[in-house]
Amino acid sequence: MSVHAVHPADAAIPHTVEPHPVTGIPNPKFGIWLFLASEVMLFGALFSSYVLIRTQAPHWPPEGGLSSEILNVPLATLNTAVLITSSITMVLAWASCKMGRIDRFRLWMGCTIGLAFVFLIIKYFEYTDKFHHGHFPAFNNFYAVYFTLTGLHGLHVIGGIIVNTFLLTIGTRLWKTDPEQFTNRVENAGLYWHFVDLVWIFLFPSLYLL
Amino acid sequence: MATRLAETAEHSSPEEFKKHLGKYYVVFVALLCLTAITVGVSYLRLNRPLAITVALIIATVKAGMVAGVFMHLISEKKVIFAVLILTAAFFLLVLLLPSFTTFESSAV
Amino acid sequence: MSASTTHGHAAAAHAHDAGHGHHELPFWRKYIFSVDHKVIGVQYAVSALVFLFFGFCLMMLLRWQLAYPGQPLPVIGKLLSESTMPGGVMAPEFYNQLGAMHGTIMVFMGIVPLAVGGFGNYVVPLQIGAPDMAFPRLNMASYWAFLPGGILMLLGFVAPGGAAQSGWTSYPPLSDIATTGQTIWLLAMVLLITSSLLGSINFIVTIVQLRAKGLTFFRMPFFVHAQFVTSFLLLLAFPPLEAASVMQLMDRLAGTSFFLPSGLVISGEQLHVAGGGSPLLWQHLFWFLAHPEVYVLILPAMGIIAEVIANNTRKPLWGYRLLVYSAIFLGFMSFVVWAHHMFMTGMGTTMSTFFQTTTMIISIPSVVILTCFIMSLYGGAIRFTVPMLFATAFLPMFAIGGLTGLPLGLTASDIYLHDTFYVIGHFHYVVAPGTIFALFAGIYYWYPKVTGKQMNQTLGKIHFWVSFICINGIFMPMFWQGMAGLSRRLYDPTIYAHGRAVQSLNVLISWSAWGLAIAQLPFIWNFFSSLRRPKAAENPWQATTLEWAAPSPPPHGNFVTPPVVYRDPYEYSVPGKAKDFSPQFAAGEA
Amino acid sequence: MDETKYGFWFPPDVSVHGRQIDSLINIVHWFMLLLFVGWGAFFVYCLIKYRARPGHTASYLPPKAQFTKVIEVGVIVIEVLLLFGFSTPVWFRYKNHPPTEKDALVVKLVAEQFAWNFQYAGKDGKFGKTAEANISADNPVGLDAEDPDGKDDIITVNQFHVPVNKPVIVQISSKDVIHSFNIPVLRVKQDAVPGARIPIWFQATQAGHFELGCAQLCGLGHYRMRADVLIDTPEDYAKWLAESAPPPAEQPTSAAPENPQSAPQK
Repeated sequence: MSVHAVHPADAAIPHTVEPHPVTGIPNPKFGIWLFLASEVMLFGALFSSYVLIRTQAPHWPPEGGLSSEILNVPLATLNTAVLITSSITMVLAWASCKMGRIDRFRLWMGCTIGLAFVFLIIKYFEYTDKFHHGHFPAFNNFYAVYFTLTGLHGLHVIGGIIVNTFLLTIGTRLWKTDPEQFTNRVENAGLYWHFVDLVWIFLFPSLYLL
Repeated sequence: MATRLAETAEHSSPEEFKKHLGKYYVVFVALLCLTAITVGVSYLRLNRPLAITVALIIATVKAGMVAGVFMHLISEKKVIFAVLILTAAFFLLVLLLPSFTTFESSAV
Repeated sequence: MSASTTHGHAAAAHAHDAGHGHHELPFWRKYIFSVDHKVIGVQYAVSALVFLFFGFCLMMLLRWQLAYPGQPLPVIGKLLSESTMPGGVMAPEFYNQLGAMHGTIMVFMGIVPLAVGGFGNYVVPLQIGAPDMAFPRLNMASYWAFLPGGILMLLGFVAPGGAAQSGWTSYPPLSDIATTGQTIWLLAMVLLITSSLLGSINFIVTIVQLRAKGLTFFRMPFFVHAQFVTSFLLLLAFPPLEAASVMQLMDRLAGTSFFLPSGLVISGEQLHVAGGGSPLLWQHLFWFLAHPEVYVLILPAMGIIAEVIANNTRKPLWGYRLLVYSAIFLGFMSFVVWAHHMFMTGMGTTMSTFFQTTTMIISIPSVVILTCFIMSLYGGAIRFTVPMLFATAFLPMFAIGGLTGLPLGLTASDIYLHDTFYVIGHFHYVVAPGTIFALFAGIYYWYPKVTGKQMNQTLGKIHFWVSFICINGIFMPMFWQGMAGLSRRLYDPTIYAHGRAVQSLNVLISWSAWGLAIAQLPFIWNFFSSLRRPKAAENPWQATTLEWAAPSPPPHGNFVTPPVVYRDPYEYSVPGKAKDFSPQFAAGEA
Repeated sequence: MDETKYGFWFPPDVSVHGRQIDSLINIVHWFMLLLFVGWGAFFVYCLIKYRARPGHTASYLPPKAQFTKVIEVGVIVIEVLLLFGFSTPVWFRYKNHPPTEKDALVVKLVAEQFAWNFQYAGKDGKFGKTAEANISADNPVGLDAEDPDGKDDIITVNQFHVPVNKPVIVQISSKDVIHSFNIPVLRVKQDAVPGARIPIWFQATQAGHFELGCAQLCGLGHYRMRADVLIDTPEDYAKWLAESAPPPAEQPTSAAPENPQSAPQK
């Protein structure tokens, strides 16, 4: 009977792995969904500020023209595709765990992290291109909103990379002792990652296309 | 040990589970197509309110697919839905009420 | 292969001191970086009490300037630096720093960590029969995000230009152009918000998932219901302020102008920013948090009051379900009333009517909760123990706080009363004789559970009576100052005729405030000296809720055998029973 | 300034709409007193009658209390009455039916860190254009020198002359941070939000010398942001208008009375 290789305090906490008889979910999944709820409110407030500043501005973007002319839409479309692909590889990583194939898990999780880096690199090019033209966040409120929203989203992508890398490297030790808990952790990391993709799905049209 | 693991989920065995992978690929392709569509629509230069509604509908459909299939919200338990509905209500409050109040302000 | 049933595992954890089956934790893991909800609860409570006392001292300084404007402060005036108290006389910007930091420290670093972090962390797992919080390490992370946030906030005072000085509400553009202390305020706020966010996730999962066998939703003590609703407020209301803080940080550091409209002229020169922002945007996002925040301050206090009243009237609470539904309704309504703080910002008629209506609606659950508490006294056998003294005083004081909210919630009367000392009296009556008295009741009530020792009751009674008199001496005159039209946050109120007319009240208020400080000395002495008193009884108050099933102080893993719940939380004076209380955890016949 | 009229309760009320606000505040306070005394009496009664004493035990069953529902409904009814009977009508009439610009005196106000700058249209009844660009120490509202309408505009700092018994519209704005235009005796308060010009109106009923203060924290000089409100009889007002009108054409800059405030620090 292998005792959990987790922190002694965790061992005594019921429903860390097996679902709660009434709610039907283990603690961590409930916790991650609550965290995503607070993230929804965080991005909700940012979108609310975007809506308020934009409706108050005499014309948007302040310097005239269209946001799709100022921002590089093809590059952003590619970025959206990259993020969507990283979502599917994340699901496949979770599915590999479900099927007990730790090697396939490493492959798909590696792809997810790689695609996340590609996303950040594309963002880097977009940002530096704007900085060359002197369009810093202080230039006008269009860039302020653009940099703040995509910047905070980028930070969330970096957070996701850190968690996924942990799961890919040190985290897999848990696979040997308690594969079910490891699969749950991959699923929860996946929920967070899909949420980050979901935020970008709304961010992309509202900033670039409208 | 791996086989028993698969049973805990609603799918019966790895082969059974593999059949369910198909839906993820379908959603993946659908998301890419919808992205292409929403970009395409933006080139039509529709008038402001129409462009917003179309883009929002497409984004909501995409988000619904990601949440429903990738995040398994379709088969999720009641307690998660309760939290999400509560959050959605307050999300709309924080999204719209500040703008309504400022819009109606009596500033000249 | 799946892990053995963890309940059985917890049962193995019966050794009193050593953890179950694993090595003894080193000192720093047991007391500093501990994952035990009880140690974290005590850490939160002690640091919150220290911050509360510091915030209190800021106010005592501030009261000197209001009572004797422009006169040098005898002793302390010389100790402080020339920039803050030139020649012992307080500088206006230091006065603003004291006001802003008093508000921020008392709300975000004093009461929330004490009520939610301290009491919630310690008592909730015990009251639902759980071995610990659902995520022990997340619990530790939330404390260690709180403490640095608190210390960073205090470091604001040594920043060039002093601490934040744009009020605890930090309205831009004033906060956007303030000195570096404001940036430190924002960074500290982000840390404090993250701490509360992590804490709220932990509470909700613990309360939903880790309840003991037999503990259904409507058998939970009202304290747990109050913490449950409070956690949802923390979870969903805090992030918008975090977003607003990020935007204000961008405004201050990256030169953006989210909250800066175009064409600002600051002390003579054009402000070179892009402009186009809206100062009201910050007010919306701030008050979207701040109103649920004030319900975060009062709900745990109501929870403590419910526990103490039920225990000391030896009678089940009147309308327990009414209380639970009112708390949930209060939590929901607290999200739709925030703009009654902004009636005077040029709001139109439709939105002001909407927010007036929601403000009137939200007063109903508070009235219901207060009625339930008062009805619980009817037919009881009230023991005036020290916790009960504080709880009894809470009821009329909270009533005054609630009632004085009415004229402020109606736009027409708010025209006159907005931003006057009437507002200061209103919210302090809810927070000071309200929440802080409830927290005192909680400290006296659960001190035997936390330390195994009973506090000295006579010192407690002295502490209560002197505090009760002084606290009313502070806040009651403020209503008259408000009716006279005296605005808040004035460095020297005697500049205005209506200020001079009520200046005598300022002297009375200040002396009451310093009296209140002296009244806390017996409490502080009592708090520490009682640690050396003899061991108290296992269940000194003969209470029925689950936390008294565990030994005092409970070991790691809390319960010797996982408790089972047989009945409702407040089964006192059940006819035909030997004792006048039947604990939830006692089997049938007790 | 007649100091005797200021006491612990309301300061004197010298505006037309002030009476409604005072009556609403008084009614709400009577309602609060009624509730508090009722509750308090029952509360004290319970404390005494049901205190623990030998031979007295608590009763397990909750009392059948219908009257709490009655009180509850009573509180709701009175609150609805207060809201839709008093508060919203006053607020709607105040906000939706301001006096027309024809028969009211319109004054533009630009609040700044620690002074109030009033701009009167002068004889031609037309305001000169103002722009932030040309704001300077002796031109606090940034009056455009070339604009002919602005030649006769009167700019006063911390001096607010108002004719009695005549509606006055004040268009409030701010050039730096949020201030709040607050005249307790006229029962008027309105935040001065930079980037917006918010109109409020009042009609004074009694001549006299009163005070205007800032009600929103606006920096280190917030407490001394005081202005004199001089409600003049029609003759005095006409005399003041004549005296302070800038001399005709050849004087380009407006001869505003010397700005008593030293250059306001940030």
